[in-house]
Amino acid sequence: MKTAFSIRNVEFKNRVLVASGTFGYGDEVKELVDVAGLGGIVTKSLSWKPRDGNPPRRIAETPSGMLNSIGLANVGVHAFIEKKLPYLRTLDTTIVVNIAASSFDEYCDVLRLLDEQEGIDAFEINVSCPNVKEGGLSFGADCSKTAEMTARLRALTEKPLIIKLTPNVTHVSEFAKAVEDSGADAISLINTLIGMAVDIKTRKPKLSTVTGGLSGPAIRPIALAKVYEAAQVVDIPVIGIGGISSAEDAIEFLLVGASAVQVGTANFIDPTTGVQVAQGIEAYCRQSGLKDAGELVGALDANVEFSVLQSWL
Amino acid sequence: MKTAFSIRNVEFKNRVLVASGTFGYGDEVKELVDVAGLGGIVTKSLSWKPRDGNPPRRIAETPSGMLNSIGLANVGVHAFIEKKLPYLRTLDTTIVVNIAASSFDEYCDVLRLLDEQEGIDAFEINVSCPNVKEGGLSFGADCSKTAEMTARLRALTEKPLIIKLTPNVTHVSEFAKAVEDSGADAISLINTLIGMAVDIKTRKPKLSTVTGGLSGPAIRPIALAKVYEAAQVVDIPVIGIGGISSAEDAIEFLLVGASAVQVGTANFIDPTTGVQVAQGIEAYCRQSGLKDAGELVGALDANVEFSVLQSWL
Amino acid sequence: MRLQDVRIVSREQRAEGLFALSLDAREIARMTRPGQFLNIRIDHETSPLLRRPFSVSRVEGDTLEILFNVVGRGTEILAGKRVGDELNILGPLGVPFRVEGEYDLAVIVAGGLGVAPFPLLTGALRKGRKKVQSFLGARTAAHLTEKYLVNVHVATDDGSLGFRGTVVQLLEEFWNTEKPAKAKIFGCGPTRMMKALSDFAGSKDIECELSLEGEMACGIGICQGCPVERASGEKKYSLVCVEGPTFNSRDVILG
Amino acid sequence: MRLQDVRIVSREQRAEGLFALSLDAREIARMTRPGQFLNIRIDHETSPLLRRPFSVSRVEGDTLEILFNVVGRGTEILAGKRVGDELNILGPLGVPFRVEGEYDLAVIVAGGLGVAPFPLLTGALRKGRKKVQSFLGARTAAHLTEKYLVNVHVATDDGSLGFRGTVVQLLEEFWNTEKPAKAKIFGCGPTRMMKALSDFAGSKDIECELSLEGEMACGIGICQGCPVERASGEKKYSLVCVEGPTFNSRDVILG
Ligand SMILES: Cc1cc2nc3c(=O)[nH]c(=O)nc-3n(C[C@H](O)[C@H](O)[C@H](O)COP(=O)(O)OP(=O)(O)OC[C@H]3O[C@@H](n4cnc5c(N)ncnc54)[C@H](O)[C@@H]3O)c2cc1C
Ligand SMILES: Cc1cc2nc3c(=O)[nH]c(=O)nc-3n(C[C@H](O)[C@H](O)[C@H](O)COP(=O)(O)OP(=O)(O)OC[C@H]3O[C@@H](n4cnc5c(N)ncnc54)[C@H](O)[C@@H]3O)c2cc1C
Ligand SMILES: Cc1cc2nc3c(=O)[nH]c(=O)nc-3n(C[C@H](O)[C@H](O)[C@H](O)COP(=O)(O)O)c2cc1C
Ligand SMILES: Cc1cc2nc3c(=O)[nH]c(=O)nc-3n(C[C@H](O)[C@H](O)[C@H](O)COP(=O)(O)O)c2cc1C
Ligand code: FES
Ligand code: FES
Repeated sequence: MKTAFSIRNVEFKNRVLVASGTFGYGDEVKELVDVAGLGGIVTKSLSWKPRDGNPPRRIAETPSGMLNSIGLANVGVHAFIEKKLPYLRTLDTTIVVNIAASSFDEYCDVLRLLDEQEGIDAFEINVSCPNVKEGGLSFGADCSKTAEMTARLRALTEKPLIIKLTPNVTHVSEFAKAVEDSGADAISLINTLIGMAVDIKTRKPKLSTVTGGLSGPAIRPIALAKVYEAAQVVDIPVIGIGGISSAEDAIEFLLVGASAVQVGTANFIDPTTGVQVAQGIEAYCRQSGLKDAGELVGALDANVEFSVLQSWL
Repeated sequence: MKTAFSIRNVEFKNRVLVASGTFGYGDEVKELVDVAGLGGIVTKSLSWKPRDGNPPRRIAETPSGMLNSIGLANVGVHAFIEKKLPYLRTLDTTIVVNIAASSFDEYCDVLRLLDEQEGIDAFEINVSCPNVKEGGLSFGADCSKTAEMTARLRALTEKPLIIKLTPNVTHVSEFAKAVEDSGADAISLINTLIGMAVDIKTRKPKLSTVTGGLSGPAIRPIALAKVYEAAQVVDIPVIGIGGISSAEDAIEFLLVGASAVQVGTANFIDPTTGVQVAQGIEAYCRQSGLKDAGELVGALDANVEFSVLQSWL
Repeated sequence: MRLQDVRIVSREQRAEGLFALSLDAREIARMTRPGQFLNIRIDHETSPLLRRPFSVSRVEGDTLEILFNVVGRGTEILAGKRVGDELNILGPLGVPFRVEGEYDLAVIVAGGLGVAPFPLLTGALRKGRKKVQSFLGARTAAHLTEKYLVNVHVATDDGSLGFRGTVVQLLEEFWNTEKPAKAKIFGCGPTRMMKALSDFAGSKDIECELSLEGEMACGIGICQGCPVERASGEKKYSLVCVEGPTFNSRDVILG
Repeated sequence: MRLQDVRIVSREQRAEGLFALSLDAREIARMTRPGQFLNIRIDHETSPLLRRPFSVSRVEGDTLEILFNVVGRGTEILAGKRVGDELNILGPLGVPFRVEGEYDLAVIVAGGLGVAPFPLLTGALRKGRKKVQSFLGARTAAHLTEKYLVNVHVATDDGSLGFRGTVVQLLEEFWNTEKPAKAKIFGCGPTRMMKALSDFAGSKDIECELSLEGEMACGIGICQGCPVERASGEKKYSLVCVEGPTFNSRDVILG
């Protein structure tokens, strides 16, 4: 049974990765998880300089979900290369480094520096973080800027370039198409949805940043619809993310057109979730008599006319 | 302790209404609920002709939420006036009739006919249903169309006009401002979020329409952020909707700037939820020594600079 | 129709993955008629969010009994409840079976958990002086419960008990040999079986009432979530929760 | 660090809304040091979604004991668990208290549920031949448990038992009368109290270790969700779950 798949020239041993910001840099969980069972690890977003992140409180639980406002706390690209990459190199899985910056130039500088390093297989670009130059509005909500950045980064690397899209836009398919046309090798979605929670005792927002990013099982139906919408319009691989905590969840994403998935928040409840999901998909394929998990990709039995445009109330 | 509030010239006895499509036309639950405890009832969306609605399967449960694809099944405006309105007139609460049509003209025709009727206190306009003329894309995702429709409907009635906004857009605040400028007396949000679920046994979408509308506690953090965003930019009352099932939930919405709330999905679990929420808000106000529940509206203790534009990952 | 917290007074496993719970629910017990159901809140978490509908299987004085299969998370949690635990229930809901009528023989046909409503119906039929014959279908003998039923004929998919095949095939054999007159069929079970039963009744022009299952959110007609296609009339759909769950097989089109 | 399903072997209510659960958790029990915690999966629903962190209160052979207060939904569900139920736990987590050191007297200061980690610490201190004095603060006598602690001095907000006032005020009195030398403070409790304690220790230049609480998602350093501000160094925050929960009071700034 074939579980592997490729993006550009890089092979992933199976279709389950762990999502950026939910698995650290891999070393934190070495006692608990055999990462050889993962298709890949996506690192926490890296910026040029280290980032302290936002003040507490950074997380709040919500019904079947959680809000976070980490503020892209990360060690910075130099410390990453020095302290984290050596360990990641030793791991028997594909390493995807996620980049998040606050200006075009910073994105380019970080990618250029990382592209020279040994042991990085692919890049994922987090476009849903604030563009300081643009007054804090994220690139991710501006289609032409996202496309422009994709083109600039494309020119800088031969490695697979995955653009991670924000769901906080009206038509994610426009963004998907735009980054495909600008040379991205794959897209991944969804990043977190803007959300908020209030402590009615103190009348203060629970998060220090007022709003935060919603993740977890609660958002899975939204993520699935966004992935389905994006997969309709692009030919490059789509990586589905959002509330996945079981093989069944992951298979839903494959069926609507995702070539692979990432497991995020579920790692906080059980860091071995990704490995279990990969095993579960394999078992499902065997039971269904498939030769290649790829046969599931886009195998949804639905008539598409009768789709996203439909009224649902 | 004052619980009442007004929109335009109409008073609601408290700040808790039941949401469109989640309380029928009021008669279905008469054995269970004393609606005199509600600030108001919003009817199921009405169209000119009766609508059969979508084929089964119309609902699917998701983590802390549900997807629906009812297809605006409704008796049509004429049967409503004949069979449903007489009962609604007898109720000791404010009656808001919700309208959903598939063209500008149909919206106007339905409102014109209803405006002549006895016993209707206000209108809520559901703009998130497909505009057949525009190829099924909902008005709700087009800011100028939403504004144009608001202006046309405004010209037809002296009654409070509430525009119900869809959350499936990048910046809901643009829509809020636009409808305020076009003469709306209030806005309500959020309607359901586009979502999807797949049955991996049959490989078919769970809903007959592929995608549907997500509601329930799962979406509350998203709804709260959207209401907060909208309330920052308009002076007209904002009615908060989304995953409310307790007084605590409702108070979060009031604190971020909602003048009132609507309870939706929670009615399916317990149709008395709205009444309980209203009582709970009153109790909270008494404990906090407030003279008027209105003191809670927008009383969030947050520094707004540090807000929606912030990075949250 | 009442909404109330009730206590579990007994719990029993009747067959493989099949449990019976008795609930002390005075008012609701008094109001319940055969074929009606309860919408049960599994617990107070937001997940599982919605109530779960279950037919009332028996009424004994103030207690109601439900009979259910573990098919997913909700029924799994329900099966884990213990005597003394409380449940919030809404009921009785839906249109009961029509027991009165010009027939002498009531033929009960149940597939799998479709057996649930029939103990209560059997009692009512016998009060109504009807003869009763019961046909039960199940995957294997282990999945079967005949408790509180009379004149039971069994069909199992694997032949581990009684007739090997579907319960509708067994019913046809019975009909061809016994040629019953003035009979009425009461059926409940998986949709595929309901369809076969309805076709059989139609071909033989036998009066037939079906109790339908399907996803529900509210159970009381306010969500429009439970349509079944109608055979006639200007309305295209009926709502299973308030216009059913019992329907004359002639009035509905099963997908 | 292990992730395992363990069985509840005993359950006891120790005070108002305060419960103790013992878990049969061989490997984890062996590895646990005073001040470390477990991250416990309350149940297998998606809501409550996240694990809940609890200090290990005692270790008896293969069993671990946790002591907790019902403050919300998760602890409410946990309090409803029964002997024989299983829990999935992750642990031991965090940096233990530093028991070794140049002090003779260990002064334990606990506010409310801050008492949880100290039975285990007390045992270790006495093995280490340290004298121990324990100061407990609670809202009322009903909220208090002294079990497994030694030389206990009590303060209650309402004066229903012992000193009327905060436990830190009581500690100051003790210090002014006893003037202990070569002492080290171990504190755990609400943030406000930790701040007062840290100020007291600073003013008297007493070595002081605090065990901090705060929301956590993962408990193992992968979510960055549990920052506490550092007093010095180029890094602005430390992570409570992996760099704590025990900190030298000089190293952190409490909000
Ligand atoms: C009027 C009515 C009466 C019913 N009476 C009984 C009864 O007496 N005993 C009994 O065991 N069951 C009965 N059912 C079915 C029962 O409601 C479902 O088995 C239950 O809701 C499943 O919940 P779950 O969380 O365990 O499964 P879920 O996790 O919700 O679903 C698991 C599987 O069960 C299927 N399922 C879910 N809901 C239903 C449903 N309403 N009907 C059929 N399949 C469903 C799902 O499609 C899925 O394949 C009745 C249903 C209705 C509508
Ligand atoms: C390292 C560590 C060790 C802990 N040890 C213990 C212990 O031994 N005994 C014990 O009773 N509690 C302990 N706590 C606190 C315990 O984790 C919380 O009380 C628990 O998570 C609350 O869960 P809940 O679902 O009942 O409350 P929630 O519904 O999650 O919250 C209810 C209230 O409790 C507050 N709260 C939630 N989580 C925490 C938290 N982590 N710390 C403080 N307040 C919180 C919330 O702000 C809210 O006001 C510890 C916390 C940490 C971080
Ligand atoms: C605590 C936390 C931190 C995250 N940090 C990042 C990050 O640094 N970069 C990024 O691209 N996405 C980040 N994400 C988003 C996740 O990678 C993922 O896209 C999102 O959480 C949805 O998936 P999930 O529901 O499985 O968690 C973070 C999510 C969480 C919950
Ligand atoms: C089954 C169902 C039917 C609905 N029908 C309508 C409708 O006819 N018109 C409308 O404006 N909103 C409709 N809604 C949306 C609700 O009014 C509400 O905006 C949304 O569900 C979010 O609130 P909630 O999370 O409290 O349910 C419907 C929602 C549900 C779940
Ligand atoms: S289940 Fe809601 S209308 Fe039938
Ligand atoms: S709780 Fe996740 S890093 Fe500390």
